[in-house]
Amino acid sequence: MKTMTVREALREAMAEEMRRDANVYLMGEEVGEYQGAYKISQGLLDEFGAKRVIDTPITEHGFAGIAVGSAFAGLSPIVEFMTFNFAMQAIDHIINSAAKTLYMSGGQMGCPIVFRGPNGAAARVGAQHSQDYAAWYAQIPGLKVVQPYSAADAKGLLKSAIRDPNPVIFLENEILYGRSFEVPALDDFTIPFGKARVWREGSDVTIVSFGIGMTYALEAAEKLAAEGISAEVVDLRTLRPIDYDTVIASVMKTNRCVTVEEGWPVGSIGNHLSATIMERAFDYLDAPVINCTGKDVPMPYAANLEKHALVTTDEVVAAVKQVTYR
Amino acid sequence: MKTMTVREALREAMAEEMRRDANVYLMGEEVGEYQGAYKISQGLLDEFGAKRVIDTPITEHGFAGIAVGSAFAGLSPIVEFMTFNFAMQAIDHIINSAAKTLYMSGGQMGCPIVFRGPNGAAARVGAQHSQDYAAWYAQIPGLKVVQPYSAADAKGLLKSAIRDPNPVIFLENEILYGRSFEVPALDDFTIPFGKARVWREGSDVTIVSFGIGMTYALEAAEKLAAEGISAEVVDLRTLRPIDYDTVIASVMKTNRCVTVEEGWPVGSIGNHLSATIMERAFDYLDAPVINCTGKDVPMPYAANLEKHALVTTDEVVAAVKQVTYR
Amino acid sequence: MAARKTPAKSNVSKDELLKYYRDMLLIRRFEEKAGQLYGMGLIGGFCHLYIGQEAVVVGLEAAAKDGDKRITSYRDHGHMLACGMDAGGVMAELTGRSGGYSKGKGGSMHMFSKEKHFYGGHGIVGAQVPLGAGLAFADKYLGNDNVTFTYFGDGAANQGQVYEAYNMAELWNLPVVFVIENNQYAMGTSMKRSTKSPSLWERGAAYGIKGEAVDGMDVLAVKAAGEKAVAACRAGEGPYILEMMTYRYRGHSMSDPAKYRTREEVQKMREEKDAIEHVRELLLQAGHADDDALKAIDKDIKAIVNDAAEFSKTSPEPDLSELWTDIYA
Amino acid sequence: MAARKTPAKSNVSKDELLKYYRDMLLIRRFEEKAGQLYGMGLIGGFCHLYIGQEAVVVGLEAAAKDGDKRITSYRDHGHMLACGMDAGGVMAELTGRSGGYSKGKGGSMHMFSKEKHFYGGHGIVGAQVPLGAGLAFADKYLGNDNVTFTYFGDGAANQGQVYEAYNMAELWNLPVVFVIENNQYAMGTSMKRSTKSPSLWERGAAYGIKGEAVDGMDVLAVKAAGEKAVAACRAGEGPYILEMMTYRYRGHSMSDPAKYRTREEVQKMREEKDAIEHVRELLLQAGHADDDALKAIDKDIKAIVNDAAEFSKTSPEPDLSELWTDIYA
Ligand SMILES: Cc1ncc(C[n+]2csc(CCOP(=O)(O)OP(=O)(O)O)c2C)c(N)n1
Ligand SMILES: Cc1ncc(C[n+]2csc(CCOP(=O)(O)OP(=O)(O)O)c2C)c(N)n1
Ligand SMILES: [Mg+2]
Ligand SMILES: [Mg+2]
Repeated sequence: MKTMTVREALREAMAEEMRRDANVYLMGEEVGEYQGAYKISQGLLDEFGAKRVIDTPITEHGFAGIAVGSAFAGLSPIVEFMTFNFAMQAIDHIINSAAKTLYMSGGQMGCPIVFRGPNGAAARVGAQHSQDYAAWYAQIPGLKVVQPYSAADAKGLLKSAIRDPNPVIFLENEILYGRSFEVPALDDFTIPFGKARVWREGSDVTIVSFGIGMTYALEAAEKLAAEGISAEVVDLRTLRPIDYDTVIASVMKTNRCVTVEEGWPVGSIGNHLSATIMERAFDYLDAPVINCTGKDVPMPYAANLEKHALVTTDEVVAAVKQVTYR
Repeated sequence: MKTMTVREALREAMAEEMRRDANVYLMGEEVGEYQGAYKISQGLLDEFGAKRVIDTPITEHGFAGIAVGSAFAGLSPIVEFMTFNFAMQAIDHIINSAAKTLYMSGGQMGCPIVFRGPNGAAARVGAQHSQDYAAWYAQIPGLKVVQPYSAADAKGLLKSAIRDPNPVIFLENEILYGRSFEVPALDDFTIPFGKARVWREGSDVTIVSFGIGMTYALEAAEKLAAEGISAEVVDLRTLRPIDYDTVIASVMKTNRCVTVEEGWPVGSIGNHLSATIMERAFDYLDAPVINCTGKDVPMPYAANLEKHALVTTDEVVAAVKQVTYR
Repeated sequence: MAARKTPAKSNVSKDELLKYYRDMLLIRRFEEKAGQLYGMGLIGGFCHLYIGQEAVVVGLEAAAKDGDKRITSYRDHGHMLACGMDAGGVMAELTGRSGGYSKGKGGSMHMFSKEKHFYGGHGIVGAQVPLGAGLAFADKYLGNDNVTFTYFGDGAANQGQVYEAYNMAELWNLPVVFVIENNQYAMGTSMKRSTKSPSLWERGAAYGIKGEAVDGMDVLAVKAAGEKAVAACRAGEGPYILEMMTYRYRGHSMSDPAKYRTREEVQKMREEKDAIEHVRELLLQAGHADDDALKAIDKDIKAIVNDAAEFSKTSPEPDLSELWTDIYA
Repeated sequence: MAARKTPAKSNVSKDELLKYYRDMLLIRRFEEKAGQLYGMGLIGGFCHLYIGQEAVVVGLEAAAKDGDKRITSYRDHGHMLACGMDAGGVMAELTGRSGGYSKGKGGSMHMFSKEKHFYGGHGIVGAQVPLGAGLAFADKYLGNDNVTFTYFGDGAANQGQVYEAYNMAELWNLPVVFVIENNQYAMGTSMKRSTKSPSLWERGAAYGIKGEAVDGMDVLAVKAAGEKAVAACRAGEGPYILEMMTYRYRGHSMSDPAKYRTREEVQKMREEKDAIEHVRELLLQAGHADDDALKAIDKDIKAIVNDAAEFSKTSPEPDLSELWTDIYA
């Protein structure tokens, strides 16, 4: 094990995969000479040269399309969006060109590509720069969707994403970039998609989250433990595929569930988990599943409002108390 | 009452509102001289002239942005997307410019605009032309989202949408355009947002749907009635706001619920209803809510596959039998 | 459209001319048959016929070498036949059968052939333009000398992503020939109602891209322009823009009554500019073929098309299990 | 950048020159103060300073009349001050307080004033270009003679939606002046690394739009060009493109160390081209003002900026209930 930040983990994952396969390249705004707007690609231009670390003009729609085309032709692009807000410019290529073509071609035309970048709120960047796209992308058959929390998962999942023969949406988070975690010091450390991770075992309630939502989930579990409530905390890690079995098994054990995410409430991942848990474990539920989400508002700039617009640890604690009838 | 098709109802709604308010105009591809790709705007160019019925080049991103800008400046545009699939080109303006600006401006800069056009599957048009965006748009605070089923609702809701001071996503359906319904023969017939309509009262189960999903819901209710199962059928009509109260009241009466939509399963409207019903009426539920949705696949072209990719009446019937334990 | 100029020194051989004739005729007869099958209800959804524009793809294929790639819009049947894809496989895709190029899952607008380097078949107007630049990006990255032909319409030419792609294609010198098939209409919108640009290829000049307008109804002119463009690309001087002045005889898709233009306009085109008729005349004038020889070709083509139609009717529908395959590789 | 040419016949009055000086100085001092408040942690998130580019907005505002509209990107403080918005209201928005133009809900990038016809403040690169064309569309629809100034950067100029907007603006003759603020960098990407186009305004020519490049460090040149563009638009001959050759002295945003250019490059600009210094010299040379008069102006401006800063610190945070307002009208 070694300690590293999520930022370093992502960089290592890209560097290792680029060393491994000459057809892997990185493309995006400021990924090269600037070393990445958030410094995720620091050093990559030096190591791999301008052929494989490619600075683009500010034309997301165009370069996403170019990258998808190159993937049809056999390359394995990693496309960095400076943030996923700007991927809306390119979303037609992500959905209609990347996700659907394998199916439309009867299996002929694969699209091995990774779209990655920070997703969701950073700090104080306002409504246009703070949207969380997890639930949107998780809806799309043909895409795989990853949203890691820890550095180890960031590394292992990004390496898997780059090797995956399908289009993968890899949702990072700016606030997490600087957080440090233990990462296995293995030569080739990958994590398969569709396997949730149980961060904390517990018996009274299951808290399911992913990405930065895990911060609230783990904090809440800690607080609850102090009050004698034992929470099991499950990190989905990938949102397509979702590891339903781990979630259901945990809920069958605890009989209660709270979901946590920063995104908006309607059509959320939490909604999907609620519906799935109800269908598959109805008789095990001692209380309704509660979805803790970001508020149903555009992200405000003011510091005090922003704090409340996001989901809070207190809300998670309150939800757990509600479902455990305390 | 008079009988008219959904197509005629939509056209009447636009014509009436354009007569009423000189600042209402219609913009889109082929809306003028061609009379609309699906003939929704038939006759409007003749009546209102080229100043108010505006043919655009095939540049959705650009003309959506222009329309939003004109709405900031006080006009009330109706933007027709030939289908909502092409609105993905323009989705940044729909979300970041239209939906968020009122909030970002502290209430100063309203955006009275309607984005309308066919949504979801038509017949045999393949994966890129068949996506259902209902759940995506319903997620966005700042938007209102309408998806009518009947001609009366199409007319009354479109008139309300045009008058609404907010951006409204108005989701039509190509298959429904030609269907006939009774429409009130009133001078000024509007329907408020956020009011579901109960199409059929029943006592054994609540079937909640909207838009073309209502076709399956009503057909299923008919079949179920023949088997002695009494289904209450609720048409949401608007997806933002959603009339939770009507749904919850019905479920509290029937104690069972099935949702029906053509869109994809993950992050669906059905998922949201399941989660909400569970939170608000947990103790009333005698069975888990089941979501009947389109399959989790891109839309295939082949006739036999397409039929199965969509939700089917049989699936709704089966789901009802499951929740009623028959 | 200006009157046709036969190239100054037409050094085209008999065999070549005969091949162009055959290839164009195959497209035309295939499309006529597709129209019939559509009328019979065997083809559903959208179906966009290429009739009238045959010289564009046939001329450009004559400038291509093995390994070159092509990508286009939904109006793609001609492109597929011209690059050697099997007529039966294409027609069976139109009817949604398992023998189709996409096993029936793509339909008229969405077919692909890795073998023939045909990359679709795309339904979103303009989307194939960056995709095509991306195919060329891959070839440059891999260090070969392949060229990608990226076809799009006059309507598509207004889409912003086209200019994003132009800018990057020139910035990175991608070996891509952007082929604007200017058939003068985008659905019901004539070019002059969609822009004040006098020409479309010239828009590329502001990005530094060379280009030219070409008589797209003259297969020899198309081939000559194609050779020039391809040579530039192979020499590392890509991209290149060719604006093919052409015309579609039929409606935009099967449901289009085409009221936005006169019958006379169409008739005049057919009579004065028809690409197949042109080559037919060249063949006859040069004594390369007589009426009998041409009739024999017609018969051949008819047989191919009939076989394709037959295959497209008898090939079974995809198995229901196909609903769930090919979502992930 | 070429050496500054003072306009051949400078018929600019003393009062005008003094106004430009004041207005530009206000922007510069305001931005310096914003930088300080950011350093003190009073401003969060992104904050993009306009220092260096002051002549662009001040010169163009001199060409505007009441009722004209303006819209720009996130680098918007200068535009707001130049069109007469209150410095305190702007600064309080930067600090996220209830006295800000958006009640603290928008922040540095998102401010608006209906009263001053300022339409934002947009965070998505390029988005304001069609929006600005839409503002002009409304004026044309309503039949008045207002003009919209639509500002965007050299980086934004590559976005496809710009060309979609150009095409429609020309097709419909919209009264919009597209102002490209070419400060030579888009974040860390110099223009020559993002395109092979030698100039940006010329891209509009292919769509039929008139335009020109302007010395954006010379407020008089800017004003003159603005008057020409505005006159064309008011005469129904819009749109018009002005490419302002300018320079930002600071980093892209507060977090940018700007390693992509040399200190010398910045220093040279400041010394040879500074827009405020230029007007200062003109004032002194013409005897319109002496050092004392200019110092008095400096003092005035400092007071305004200090008051704004004070207001931005004392104005209360928005009430928590504001979280839930302004989602719908
Ligand atoms: C983004 C998008 N907008 C609209 C459409 C609907 N549409 C399909 S084809 C077409 C016209 C395209 O015309 P052109 O590019 O000239 O090609 P042609 O059909 O003439 O070959 C339109 C508007 C679409 N498929 N995609
Ligand atoms: C669509 C989009 N892509 C990327 C960004 C991130 N970004 C913000 S400003 C900027 C550079 C813009 O440069 P330019 O247009 O030259 O304007 P300047 O900052 O120089 O005023 C970038 C890449 C964004 N906000 N929106
Ligand atoms: Mg065309
Ligand atoms: Mg710039």
